Amino acid sequence: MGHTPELRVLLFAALRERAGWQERLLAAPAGATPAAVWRQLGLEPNEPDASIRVAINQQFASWDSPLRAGDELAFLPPISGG
Amino acid sequence: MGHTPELRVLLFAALRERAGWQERLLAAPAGATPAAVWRQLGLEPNEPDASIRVAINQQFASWDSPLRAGDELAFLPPISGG
Amino acid sequence: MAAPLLAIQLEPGPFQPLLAMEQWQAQVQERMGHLPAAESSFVGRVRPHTGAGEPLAALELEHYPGMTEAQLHHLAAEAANRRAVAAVLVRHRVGRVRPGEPIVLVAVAADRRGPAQRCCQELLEALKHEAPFWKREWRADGSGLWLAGNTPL
Amino acid sequence: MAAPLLAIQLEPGPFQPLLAMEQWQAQVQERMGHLPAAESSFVGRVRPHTGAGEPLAALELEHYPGMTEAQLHHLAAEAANRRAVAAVLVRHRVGRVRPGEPIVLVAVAADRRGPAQRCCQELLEALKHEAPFWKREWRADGSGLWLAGNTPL
Repeated sequence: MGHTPELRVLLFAALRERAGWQERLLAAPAGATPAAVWRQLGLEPNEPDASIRVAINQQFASWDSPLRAGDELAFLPPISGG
Repeated sequence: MGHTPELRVLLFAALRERAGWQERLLAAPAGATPAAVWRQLGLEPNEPDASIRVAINQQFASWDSPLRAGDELAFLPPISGG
Repeated sequence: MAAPLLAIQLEPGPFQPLLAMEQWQAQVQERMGHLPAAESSFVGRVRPHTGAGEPLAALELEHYPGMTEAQLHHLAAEAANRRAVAAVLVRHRVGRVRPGEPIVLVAVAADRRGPAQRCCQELLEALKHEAPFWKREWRADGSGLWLAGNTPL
Repeated sequence: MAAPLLAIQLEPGPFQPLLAMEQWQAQVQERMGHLPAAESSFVGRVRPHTGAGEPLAALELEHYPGMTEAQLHHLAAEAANRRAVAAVLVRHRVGRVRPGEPIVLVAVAADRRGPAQRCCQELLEALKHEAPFWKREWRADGSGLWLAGNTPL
């Protein structure tokens, strides 16, 4: 058993507005992944669609990357830059 | 039999320097074409290679276009613009 | 070959692309002692209407402070190295942008026109899809709509 | 759609591409009431060395007065209509051009980035091969060499 990761979770744009918050500090169970945190936070849709991306410590990451204490986890709605 | 065309012939860049002249007024035989004028003027090489282009009245034309009195005929060495 | 000069900047307010290019050219000139033979650039501006064809009051550009800048650097370095170019300029607006105002500027200097043009295009596409920016269209009635993608090529 | 605005000019002496673009943007703004969403541009400058790698003193650009201007207009109109763009700018040097100085500027404004970029590239290639210009490389020893083609892409 690992120790409980303390995470900073960020939402942006449409995701932020749908959820009604921008940033949360969170204790996640050992072995937590972005997918698990998404469900833990009750974010919608329940199964996030492929257009939503994940960043860990400001780098793109996958939904099943292992999270560590102190990580900054961000959920990113579809990008529209330029 | 057509009448004798009076032509203005122009050479540019390397062609001009090789021939030693830039512009000539010329009476060409009836039915003259740029190819015939090239030979008539003794321009070199005797059979102009494909990289040399012809313009009649400042429009690209073919080597066998019929020439008319008053035409401006130009022989253009390989283009290098831009 | 020296590492390419990367000049990347977010713009919180209106900016002038030609002025930005002038400053960048001065930087390139100072760094290299001359300006490379080929320079390709692109400016994107806000359209006067929404994707649905209604009049647009403004476009809001949200970003992820820290990650957006880092990702722009990463994308610019990647595009520059893939094409062996000498210098890259990127300016990108954030915040509220009005119709007609520039959103994005990409410029690339290289020794040949092919790499300059291709790098400029590739970097533009990359930042449209891989740099964390989000656009919201604001209409005159005060309603806003987050966009879920980019204008097609 | 209105006919595209074509701004074509030969430059007998050194010119500033950014200033030319500024003037052209003002023309486009006046004609259309706004600037299109996409603007793609290219500047070509004289390299400091000859094709053979020797130091270059200057590049001489000869043209065919009358035909060159007409052909630039023709090529610009053709490229603009093929891609449905709003405005095209071409400036091209003639005469003696020194290393580092701009030779050619092409800029294209359109409603979408794809047509703007493609038109800019196609027009640049077209004028390199279809507009009557001839380049002569002058070396420091006073010898000159007419070029028989273009730098590869």
